[in-house]
Amino acid sequence: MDLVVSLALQILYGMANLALISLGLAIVFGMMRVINLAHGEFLMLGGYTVVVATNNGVNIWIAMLVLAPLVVGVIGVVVERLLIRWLYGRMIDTLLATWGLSLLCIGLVTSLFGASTATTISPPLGVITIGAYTSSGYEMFLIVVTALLLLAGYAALKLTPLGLVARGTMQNAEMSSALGVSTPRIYMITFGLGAAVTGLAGGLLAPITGVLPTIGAVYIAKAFITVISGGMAILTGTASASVLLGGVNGIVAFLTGPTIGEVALLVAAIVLLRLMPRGITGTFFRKGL
Amino acid sequence: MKLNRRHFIATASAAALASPAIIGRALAADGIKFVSILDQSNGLDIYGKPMVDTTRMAVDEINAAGGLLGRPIDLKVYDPQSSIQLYTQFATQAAAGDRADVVHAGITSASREAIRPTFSRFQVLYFYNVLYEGGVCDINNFCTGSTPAQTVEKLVPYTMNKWGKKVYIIAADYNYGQITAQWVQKYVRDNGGDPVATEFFPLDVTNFGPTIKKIQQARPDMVMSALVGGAHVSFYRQYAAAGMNASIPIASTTFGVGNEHKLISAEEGNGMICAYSYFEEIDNAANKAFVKRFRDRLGADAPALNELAARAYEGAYIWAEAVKQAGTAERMAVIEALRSGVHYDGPSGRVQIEPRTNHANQNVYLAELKDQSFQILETYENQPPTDTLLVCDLVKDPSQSTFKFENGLKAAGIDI
Amino acid sequence: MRLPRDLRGTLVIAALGSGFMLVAPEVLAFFTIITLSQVIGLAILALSLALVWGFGGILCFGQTAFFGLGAYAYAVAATNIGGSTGAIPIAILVAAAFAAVLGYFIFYGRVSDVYLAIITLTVALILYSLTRRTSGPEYKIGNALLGGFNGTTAPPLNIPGDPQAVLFPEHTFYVAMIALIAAYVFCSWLVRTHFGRVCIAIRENETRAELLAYDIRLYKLGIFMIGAALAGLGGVFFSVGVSRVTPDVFSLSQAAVAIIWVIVGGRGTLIGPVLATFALHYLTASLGTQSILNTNLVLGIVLIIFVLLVPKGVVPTLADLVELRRQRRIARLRERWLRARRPHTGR
Amino acid sequence: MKQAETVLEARNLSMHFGGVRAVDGVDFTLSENELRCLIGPNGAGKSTFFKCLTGQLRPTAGEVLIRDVNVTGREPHEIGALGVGIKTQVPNVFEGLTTEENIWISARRWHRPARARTLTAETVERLRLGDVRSDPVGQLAHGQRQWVELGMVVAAEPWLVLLDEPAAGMTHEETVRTAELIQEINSTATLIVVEHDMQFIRMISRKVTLFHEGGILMEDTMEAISADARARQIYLGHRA
Repeated sequence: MDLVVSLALQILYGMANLALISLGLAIVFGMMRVINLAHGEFLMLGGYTVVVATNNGVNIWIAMLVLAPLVVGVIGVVVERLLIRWLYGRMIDTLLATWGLSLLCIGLVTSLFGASTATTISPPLGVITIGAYTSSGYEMFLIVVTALLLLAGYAALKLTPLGLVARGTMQNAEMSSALGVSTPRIYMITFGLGAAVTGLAGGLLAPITGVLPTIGAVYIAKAFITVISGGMAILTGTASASVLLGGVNGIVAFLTGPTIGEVALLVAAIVLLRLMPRGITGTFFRKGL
Repeated sequence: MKLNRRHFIATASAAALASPAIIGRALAADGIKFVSILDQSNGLDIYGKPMVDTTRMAVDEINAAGGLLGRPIDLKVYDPQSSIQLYTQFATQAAAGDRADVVHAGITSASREAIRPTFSRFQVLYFYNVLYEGGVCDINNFCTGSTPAQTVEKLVPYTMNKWGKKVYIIAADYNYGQITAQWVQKYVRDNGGDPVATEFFPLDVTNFGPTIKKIQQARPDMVMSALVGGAHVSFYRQYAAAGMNASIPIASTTFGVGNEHKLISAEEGNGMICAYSYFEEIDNAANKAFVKRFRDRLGADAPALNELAARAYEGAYIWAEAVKQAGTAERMAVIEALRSGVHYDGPSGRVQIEPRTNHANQNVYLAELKDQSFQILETYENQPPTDTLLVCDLVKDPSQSTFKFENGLKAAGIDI
Repeated sequence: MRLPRDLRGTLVIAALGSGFMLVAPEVLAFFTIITLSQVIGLAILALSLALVWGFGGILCFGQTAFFGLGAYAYAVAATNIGGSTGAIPIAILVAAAFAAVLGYFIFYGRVSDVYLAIITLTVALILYSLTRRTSGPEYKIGNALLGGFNGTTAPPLNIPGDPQAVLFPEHTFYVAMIALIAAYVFCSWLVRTHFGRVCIAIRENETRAELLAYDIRLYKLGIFMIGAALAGLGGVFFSVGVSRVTPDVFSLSQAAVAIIWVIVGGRGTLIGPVLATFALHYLTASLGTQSILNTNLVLGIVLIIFVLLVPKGVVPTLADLVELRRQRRIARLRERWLRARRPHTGR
Repeated sequence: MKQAETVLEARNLSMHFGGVRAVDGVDFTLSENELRCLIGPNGAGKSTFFKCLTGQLRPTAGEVLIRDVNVTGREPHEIGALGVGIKTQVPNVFEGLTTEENIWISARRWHRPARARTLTAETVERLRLGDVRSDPVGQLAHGQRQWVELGMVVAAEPWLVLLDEPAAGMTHEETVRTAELIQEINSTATLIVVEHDMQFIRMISRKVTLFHEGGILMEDTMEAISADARARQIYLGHRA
């Protein structure tokens, strides 16, 4: 029984982890149809922000929850202004440019901080004991944060003017531009927002996975697959795909081993895309956000 | 018009492809050519960067002292960017293009096995200065790093005596991890223990949650880790975050050689036990001087020193000793000299080539991690590579060039 | 882009390529020739993607799946057979057969654009994970040890029928170069056939092609399989050049650079991506020989500048420039001619 | 008009989108050599009906028979393979290819290379596209693009031709020329033309089917329909 509860929490964390690393990418993809190959590096930059800040005496919570999203969000806006905005409607060129950006980020961070960084931050919040099993309190915290982030996203989409535009764009990009919505500004805000959410995720994961200049490569493929499996709806898509893929991955990894767990995740994604070529939200939850 | 343009492109690309050769020849005019191929970017750089730093330091020191046989050493450093394909390309370039006198190269066993045949084919002396799973039997290849019989064989009984006999093994999923896990299983059984489970992790795994649950379920007395690379560092963090480091201690065959102990916090790492042929904390004059020279050279940016970094330095010096003794940098003469018992007294103590295996007899230290530095608990002097000695005798048959453990230990006739 | 017409340009390029093949071993350093064999393998991969994506309109992000399968199939077959002669067709067939299954799944499931890209990429990543899983000694196909992360040995080419007569590096270079030229001429010919033109038409407008009673699924499957077979051939030469196959052939970065070669060289041309492969590979390799600038930093900047300033790719951009100059010259000539004919009025 | 063989038949054809019944239980027959116009206001269901006939949509219920072959839910290329030429509402041409190439692709589907070449040349002449034969279709004027698409339909030498708004967006001269072409095509093929340009329909029409709210309201000559009160009300709204 202890094992079941403890394992369930572990799998829930796996799902939250997927959602967390994918959400920023989903925002950018869902609203702008832009595939950001530098997404993994945005996560990495979030992590570095936290490391540099805490090493300079900033409180870890402020570093993770305020500085990481702020810094990466600003980087996102700058990148959008300097690079992405020249490439709207050229999805493949965006792919190439963001791949270049990803290499650039890795190179820059390596030049600045070296190949490996002394990260002395450890996950706060101690240990939760369930019978004979223990879990990381910080992992539980991440589950809660992910849930809150999704709720906040829901509220933002439902209640704010930007959310209204976003909903329109998700349903039909041409329509909203025909309605005279100033898309360039919206795009800039969206990209910045996506980057900020990604920065937050990177910051939050830094204590538990550590940061290296090349850590982005670990995340990018998974985030990609989650977003595409989820479909166009940002929140329901990310959430449903994370639950499904995270669940498959967690259970199989526990029963067999980590590699088969990874393979199971990928196979699940392929089967899913065969059955639902437009992703989960292309078939179910069509009215979802 | 069209014809001209295409012709231009073809000539331009031909010229472009040719130019590294031209540059290479110009640089390598009269010095002794020493090529280093080590990953300085992408994933494996946590190992490669300090190794390149110490290699440069060794060559600079030798040159500052008047070079070798009155000639300077020309050092060329290639960065294969953690790509096997670039490894083979640079190996070919070093051998056929630069006509190197010696190449010090490779970090993972994968890269070593990819380039070793190239150096045999082109008859270029090859040094591999990294701790590994043992089993290379190649007249042309000198493996100066420690092997499991030198380190793991000490580490397993020590930690089992201290913590208990049930051992949970986790290892990186490639041949270093696979074969090292078999060595661990063997040594655990030899010492009357029980290897309860063995699990392998691809190098890009960062979520160890399910495994930590399995460890909790299996309740071993200790965990033996042979994890590799930057991503795997997260195991130690997540293990500590789940409160596990307080209840089930970890020993490792790899932790620290990528300076992992500087990447995680003191609390996360405290209590881990490892055995290598070098620790920065070794207390002798030679090492203290070495560490000081290294710090002075690189200033505040200097990384911590570990077996890989120290052995890259010592490897260069052993080769230099052999060249001096042979009186030439010519390959066969240097091989002869190396195999005649050349030794170098460096920061790790005496390192001496063992002629039956082309491996090194070396000192081994066992240490416990405390507040991000290793406290040396035991010292084992002049340890021979008994694992490779089981399968390799280059004195009897010098024509060999194989990796004996390619198919695992059982296939090599070793009972696990 | 218009339908390609005669093969004159192709033959000129093929002749230049043959010239390069004959001259290269005389001019270039020995190790460059050895390295070129593997780059040629990559160039054939780029060519296959240029065909499938540039002409078939199928954005196969995971083209490396076939490339890698070809490489592994060659290594395994050559190790077991004990010679390269039979192993090369096996490699090509394995890649094409896998593409047949995957393509059936994709095209008959009506998966398109970004989803197709992601599915093919996911397949490549699955192969990446799976091949990396095969580290243990139990993963053996016949005599060939798969070797997981370390990869497996790819035997060298030999003279057909005589496994002992292993080719010298120069000869391997000749064979690879001939294969590249042949593959290039084949692709050029293919896009001029009825089949090729229908594939281009499908790229331009799927609905119209369907309404003209072409079964687009079949055509897409066809060009997808041909592309896969070529990629498999590329895998053979790459593995022979490296003398080893590792799971890295399936990696995300390998998949991305293949796309980059095609974008840089220019979509809708065949020679562009091939030249881009040589150029970018040279750049990557020469960055690895210096240690002043971080390799990734430089590559990243180059790519970004490229996408902003030369978005169409090098070859189409150069072709446009030539065309522009030609038109200007014609306009100038016409103007001069008109002026000459004009009666001298006024002055 | 003599009693001719039925070449196309729709039985109880329905197409529902969620709750919207775009086409609702339509029965329809078309005889050989007919030139039939489908008209109706926007949203009457004529285009949806058309797409069900051409395989672009899979009907919710009912069936479509072409020369007694049940083609319900078949792929467009299978319907095309029966010798049916189709032009869609949105111009569907190969933008990047030249006029000649567009038409060649169509002709070559059915003929050997030599015949395909002559047929292409003939079609270019017939549609008076000689001046733009080597221009990419993407650069042509709207009317010319429509003709290129018609040319593709013609070059396949179909026996049954389905055209959705062939004269949309054309100038008056172009419309007149298109009407001539359609009559010319009718000499060798049966046609269905979906249109809402009344003037154009008057130029070509024999028999007209009027769609309204997903069903067929009436089927008669254009004169009769113009005279009908209900039809006028549908078309002209409250002004009737």
